[in-house]
Amino acid sequence: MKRSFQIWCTLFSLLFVGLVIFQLTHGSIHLSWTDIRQVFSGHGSAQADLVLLQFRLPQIALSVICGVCLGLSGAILQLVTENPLADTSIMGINAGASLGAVVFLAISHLNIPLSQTVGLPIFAVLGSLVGACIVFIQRRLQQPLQLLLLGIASGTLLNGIILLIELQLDQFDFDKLIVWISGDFWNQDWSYIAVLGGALLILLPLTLRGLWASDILTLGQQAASGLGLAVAGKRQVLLLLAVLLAGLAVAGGGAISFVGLMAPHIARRLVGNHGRHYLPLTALIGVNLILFAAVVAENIFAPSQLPVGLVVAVITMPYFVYLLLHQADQESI
Amino acid sequence: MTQLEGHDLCIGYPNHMIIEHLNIKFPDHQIIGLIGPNGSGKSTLLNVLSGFRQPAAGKVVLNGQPLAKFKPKVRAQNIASLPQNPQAPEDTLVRDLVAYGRFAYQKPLHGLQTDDETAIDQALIAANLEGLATRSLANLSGGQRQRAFIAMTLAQNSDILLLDEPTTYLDLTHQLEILKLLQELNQEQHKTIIIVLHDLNQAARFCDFLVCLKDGQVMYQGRPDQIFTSRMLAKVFQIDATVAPEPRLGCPMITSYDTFIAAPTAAEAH
Amino acid sequence: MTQLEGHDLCIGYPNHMIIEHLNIKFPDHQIIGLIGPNGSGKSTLLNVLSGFRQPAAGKVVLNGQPLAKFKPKVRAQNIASLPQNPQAPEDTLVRDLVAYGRFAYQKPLHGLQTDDETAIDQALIAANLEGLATRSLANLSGGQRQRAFIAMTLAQNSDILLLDEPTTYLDLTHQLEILKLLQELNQEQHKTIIIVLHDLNQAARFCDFLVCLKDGQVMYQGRPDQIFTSRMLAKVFQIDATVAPEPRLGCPMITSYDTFIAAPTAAEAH
Amino acid sequence: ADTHAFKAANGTIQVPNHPKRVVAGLYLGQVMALNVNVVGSTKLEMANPYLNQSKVKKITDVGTPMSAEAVLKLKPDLIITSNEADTKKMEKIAPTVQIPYQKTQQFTASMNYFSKLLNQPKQAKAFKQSFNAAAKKQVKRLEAAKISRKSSFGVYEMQSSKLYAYGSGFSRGAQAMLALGFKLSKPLQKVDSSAGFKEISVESLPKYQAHYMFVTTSSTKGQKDPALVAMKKNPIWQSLAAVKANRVIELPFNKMYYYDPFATRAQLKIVTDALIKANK
Amino acid sequence: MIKRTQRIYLVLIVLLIAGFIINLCSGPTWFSPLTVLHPQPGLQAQTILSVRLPRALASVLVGAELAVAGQLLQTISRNPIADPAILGVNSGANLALIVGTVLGIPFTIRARFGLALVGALLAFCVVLGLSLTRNGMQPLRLILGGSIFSGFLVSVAYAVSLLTQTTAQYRTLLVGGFSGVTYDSVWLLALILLIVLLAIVYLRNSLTILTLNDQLAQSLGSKRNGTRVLASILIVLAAGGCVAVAGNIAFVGLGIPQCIAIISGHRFKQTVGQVLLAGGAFLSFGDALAKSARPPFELPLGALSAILGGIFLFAFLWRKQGALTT
Ligand SMILES: Nc1ncnc2c1ncn2[C@@H]1O[C@H](COP(=O)(O)OP(=O)(O)OP(=O)(O)O)[C@@H](O)[C@H]1O
Ligand SMILES: Nc1ncnc2c1ncn2[C@@H]1O[C@H](COP(=O)(O)OP(=O)(O)OP(=O)(O)O)[C@@H](O)[C@H]1O
Ligand SMILES: [Mg+2]
Ligand SMILES: [Mg+2]
Repeated sequence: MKRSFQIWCTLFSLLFVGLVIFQLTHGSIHLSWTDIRQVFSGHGSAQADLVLLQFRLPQIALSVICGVCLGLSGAILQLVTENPLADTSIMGINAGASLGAVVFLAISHLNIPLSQTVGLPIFAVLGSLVGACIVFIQRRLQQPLQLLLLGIASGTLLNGIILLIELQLDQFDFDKLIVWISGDFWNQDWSYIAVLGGALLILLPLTLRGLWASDILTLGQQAASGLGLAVAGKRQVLLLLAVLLAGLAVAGGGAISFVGLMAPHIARRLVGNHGRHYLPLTALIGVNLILFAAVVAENIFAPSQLPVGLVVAVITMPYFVYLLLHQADQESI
Repeated sequence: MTQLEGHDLCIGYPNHMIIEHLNIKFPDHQIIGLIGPNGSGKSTLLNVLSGFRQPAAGKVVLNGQPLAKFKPKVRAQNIASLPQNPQAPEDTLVRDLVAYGRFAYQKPLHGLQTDDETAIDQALIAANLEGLATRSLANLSGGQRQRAFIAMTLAQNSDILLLDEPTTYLDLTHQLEILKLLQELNQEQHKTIIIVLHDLNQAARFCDFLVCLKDGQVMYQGRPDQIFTSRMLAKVFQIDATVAPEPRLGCPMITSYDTFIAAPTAAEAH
Repeated sequence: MTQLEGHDLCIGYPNHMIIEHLNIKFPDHQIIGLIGPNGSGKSTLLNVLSGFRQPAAGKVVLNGQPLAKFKPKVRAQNIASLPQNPQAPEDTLVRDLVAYGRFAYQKPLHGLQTDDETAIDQALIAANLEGLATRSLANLSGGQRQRAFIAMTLAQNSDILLLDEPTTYLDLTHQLEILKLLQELNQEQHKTIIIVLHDLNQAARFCDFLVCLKDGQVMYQGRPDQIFTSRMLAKVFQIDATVAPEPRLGCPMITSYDTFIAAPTAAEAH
Repeated sequence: ADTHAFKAANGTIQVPNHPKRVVAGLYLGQVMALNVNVVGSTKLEMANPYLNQSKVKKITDVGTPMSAEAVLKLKPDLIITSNEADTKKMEKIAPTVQIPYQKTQQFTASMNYFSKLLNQPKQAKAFKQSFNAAAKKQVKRLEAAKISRKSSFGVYEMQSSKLYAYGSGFSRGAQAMLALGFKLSKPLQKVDSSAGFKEISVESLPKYQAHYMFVTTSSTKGQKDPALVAMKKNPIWQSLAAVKANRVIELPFNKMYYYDPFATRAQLKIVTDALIKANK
Repeated sequence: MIKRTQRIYLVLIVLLIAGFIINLCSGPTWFSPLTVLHPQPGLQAQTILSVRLPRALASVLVGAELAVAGQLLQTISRNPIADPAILGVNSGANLALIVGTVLGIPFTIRARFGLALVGALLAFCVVLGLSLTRNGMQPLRLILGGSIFSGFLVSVAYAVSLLTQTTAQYRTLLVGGFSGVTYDSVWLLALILLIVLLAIVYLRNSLTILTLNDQLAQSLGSKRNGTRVLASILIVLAAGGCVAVAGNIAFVGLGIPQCIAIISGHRFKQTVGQVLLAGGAFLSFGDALAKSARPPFELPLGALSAILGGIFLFAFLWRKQGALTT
């Protein structure tokens, strides 16, 4: 498994580099290697500078942030709910974050003293916390199935509210909202990316610490407790981390679903259930998925673009179907 | 000295109490069998002893200190427990599974140290699994799987082991294999082992001490040759049984049993 | 005359065959015990006999006709089977549960007829559940629940009953209760009962005929007093057992058993 | 030096005094009416039948939503858009003004607004004159047909089987009617001053009726909308005064949807024709 | 027990009649029940006859059909939180309607129904296929696969409408409601209800037995797969019809059977009648609220019922904390 871990990591890193190169050179404006070199050495043309530094690199940076956040957050949720099909979109977290964003956009007309750069991520994260509030009201997380059902309940409720707002508050754009709900990189300012990146840098070590030895959770709550793990506390911490990561991802790229579901799945299939192996790969695959979706979203109907989240949903669906069908023989899901 | 006791334990589910004001002491370095009819509270008690559930009142005392005061890891260094149907991903390697037992000794973000490795190797040897260390669970038989989980609890290096019906669903061969392993551990490493069993003959044969629960209360406790009698079986299980020594080993054994034709008379039952 | 047979059965899961070319006949009006080590294919065989799974090759024959040709309802009128973990909504009343057994006799758009009611009442009486008919499953003990499910299969009025480890998780009292009920049914209603058991002593005591499976093949079959021997136990279960008649009932019984110190010699095993 | 400050929804923007290469993600007609050179726009805008087609052909499609790189490639000196996500990206390319829909709903206000933005007072004046001339011409026709302009009108639309009542801001002929001197009916004026449109039930139609009722349907392409057919059979609908007097005017959605100056000017004739036809 | 059941039926019937009458009375202007019974001839009578009556009938029928579709689904999937909306039936129907819009198909009620039916059927088949294993339908797979697949369908529907610039239609499609309902729709719904009822009477024993586990049901002689397929067709028929007439109305299918389950238990045969009545009553009240809360405007019934349903599900899970096992 260790071998295959190294192999797959290398392969996905190469794929990442390939995608980055493609993304950097392709688009409505073609940039050659020399153009890119010139930009990085500070002698690029104004146009190449703009394209590279303001459009293409931010997109890549956001893909990386969202990919890591969504992948890890999905992996954590699957671990905690003991269900390989859990995902931020199922657990009501995406709906909550979208609602937070929608509320922020709605009240931003009221001249609140919060810039969008800071306010939107804060509201999205707050919203995702509301969406996942079940996790915190529900003290006894004994039954993973319950957790899952509560997640679905809160998702439905919040989606209902979003729908109501969508239909009631006419003054702001339905199209803008739906971008949130289907996922897109709407703000590519470096300052915004810096805020998100900073938050991720704070969260990552915490996540690493939280996920350390989390494999023990796969043995079931009773056995894990017997081994000396404070199960309830661990689950709370992990859920909180998952929610924060998902909130961050939503702030960056809207409610992109499916990455959180698929990335851990693919990673586990490739390198097995050992957290040490599949979790890093999950983050890597998450990044690749989003980057690939972004490339497709931009180029397939150029110059029109699709929201990245939509493309992720469409390109991962065949794999999902394959996965379910393939696993049909086994007892578990 | 290790000592596990329950003081005035009340344990229950939201709607009803299962166990009320239970006082119990488990003798050290023995195999203690927990027997009793369905629903008598055996699993419930075991979950409280292992610290997985909190009692509604009363406390579990370990080495003179309340169990609730122990940090989870310190508790796990003293008590290892195995639930009834332990599960792990099918692709887990036996050695990795056993390594989980060292969790209680590891510092966050640190790998396995040499003494961890030693403990894992010893646990594998004790459970007779050296040859299977690099196999994955998917390739093991039911008995081997159960042994791997027991090895995991052994790697915890705890003095106390709690096991809930570790032989259910196993055939006779595998049942014997597990019980003999436990006996060996008790004899060689002097572990205190508390085990729930439905097969009363096995309980009488392998345990040094029996605790018989009924309706959340201890009805009998003592050495098998003291309490394993027709009377006890009549009272606790309502069966008309003949108990005689096992021919080879000498432990008490039910040689014949049946339901009572009529209800047991007061004389028979007491 | 009812007769259940398996002709040249091959049964397996996509990747591997569990049972290959098995020929088997189940004697009528007897209690037939299916025994064997874990993974020997007992449940798999039972599922094919009950029609729940299709064999990969070969066929199950009932009364001279291939089972696959029977309509589900007709099949259910002939064979009733109880899986290992029967489930029903907790609020089902015992009588309603037993009434489900009449499904095979009901016409669409018709309610329960008088003969259905009679069959239900008889099943309730046979399973000793008259007093509990209006209780819901949630309020029953494990043993009572299991009896309710057995009553349901009785209401099917079929000549053949298939049961997979109906005593797992039950305490001795409840095990005895279930097995005696089956014995009564066999004696009074002459039902053919095929039952999987892990407790070999119970199998020897309650069955008229034993089929011993190993690795998907029948290794022994015959009356308990014929095949229930030290040799069989050594060969199938690798245990060194002493078999003697049960003092009160006379059926064979393992009075003492242990692992072999060394591997069984050829002389011992054959 | 040759820029002027313009107050848009995204703040005060320095806009070139004489933009030469404008990208108009929206409001293509408004910009073209001021005779400013547009180099890029979006599909939906370019499908506007009222624009000068030979000019439209030269405009590049920059994608929906606008692709930053496609816009950059056109080297624009002014970018016009209506939403924030676009603004964020486009700001980096050239001065970008974000103009909310509401600013462009009324013909005159919209002309003035864009004239300020593009610094084209003369062109704006010229267009308004041509518009007024066109309006006058149609008013004469109405007078000739003895149609009183004191009557109220209302604008209704069937969308996916749901009935909406509109204010004056979403075209569908309303701007043309106002220019001809008609007034929105009282209850619809209320709709106009709030959100601008509302879903209403058939049952409340009597409350929202008007002397002239303009009806469009957005759900079908050129075919009869079954929902509209069903509504027409409804006795409440049939009890409306406008229905009884044949003053319901059905107009094709794809002609009435556009609200730019060219469209509004052309719609003057369309509604007049319809009114005259209805009064025969 | 019998007395209790009768009492429940009585209450439900009273509620249904009350809901129906209130629905008739409410609207932009409130008519008193007396007016409804003896309207002034002319406009008032016509309003009641041609606007309010079909609408009230449709809301009762849709409520009953959605509720019973939900119960059927919960029964065959043995999962208490199954809802046609969760299983991609609605999103499938929506996608088909969006495609229909893009293609410019005129939306007669028949065309709508046909489209919705095809979309719902395809989506449901996929989800059903995903949930099947060798050992039959796996409830958890059904729910999760359904949630994910309907998320996917929503994405596709939005992508289609984005690329074809029909987001406005997409938006109006999202909102469920009964404005503009005609007798055509009522006849269609009534026909569906009739079919569903007949089929349920025919299948009631088989369906009841499906609440047991697969092996047990099989051993009792049930044709599990046949019953499931028939029930699935009924679900798609009912849900598709409701989407065609009233758009998306969330959670009647989930909430109503659960309400009844709390009162009367989970057994299909004993509760299906109550579910029908309660569904009809709930939606006729809900629609009365939607059309009279802020007259003369319509509140989006779809959003209203999603919110109510979400809250309800919360409460339900809260109450049933311990008992939730599938
Ligand atoms: N999650 C639960 N909620 C409510 N009551 C429970 C729960 N689990 C067990 N009980 C009840 O607690 C009592 C004791 O259960 P427990 O599992 O401890 O018995 P046991 O002695 O282990 O029985 P068995 O021999 O069947 O394993 C039983 O009456 C049981 O019904
Ligand atoms: N769903 C399945 N997929 C693949 N293999 C299976 C499946 N179920 C059982 N098996 C395999 O089939 C073989 C026979 O299993 P079966 O359950 O029939 O054994 P059994 O005799 O009933 O054992 P036990 O005494 O443990 O119940 C075993 O090797 C088992 O691993
Ligand atoms: Mg127990
Ligand atoms: Mg078995």
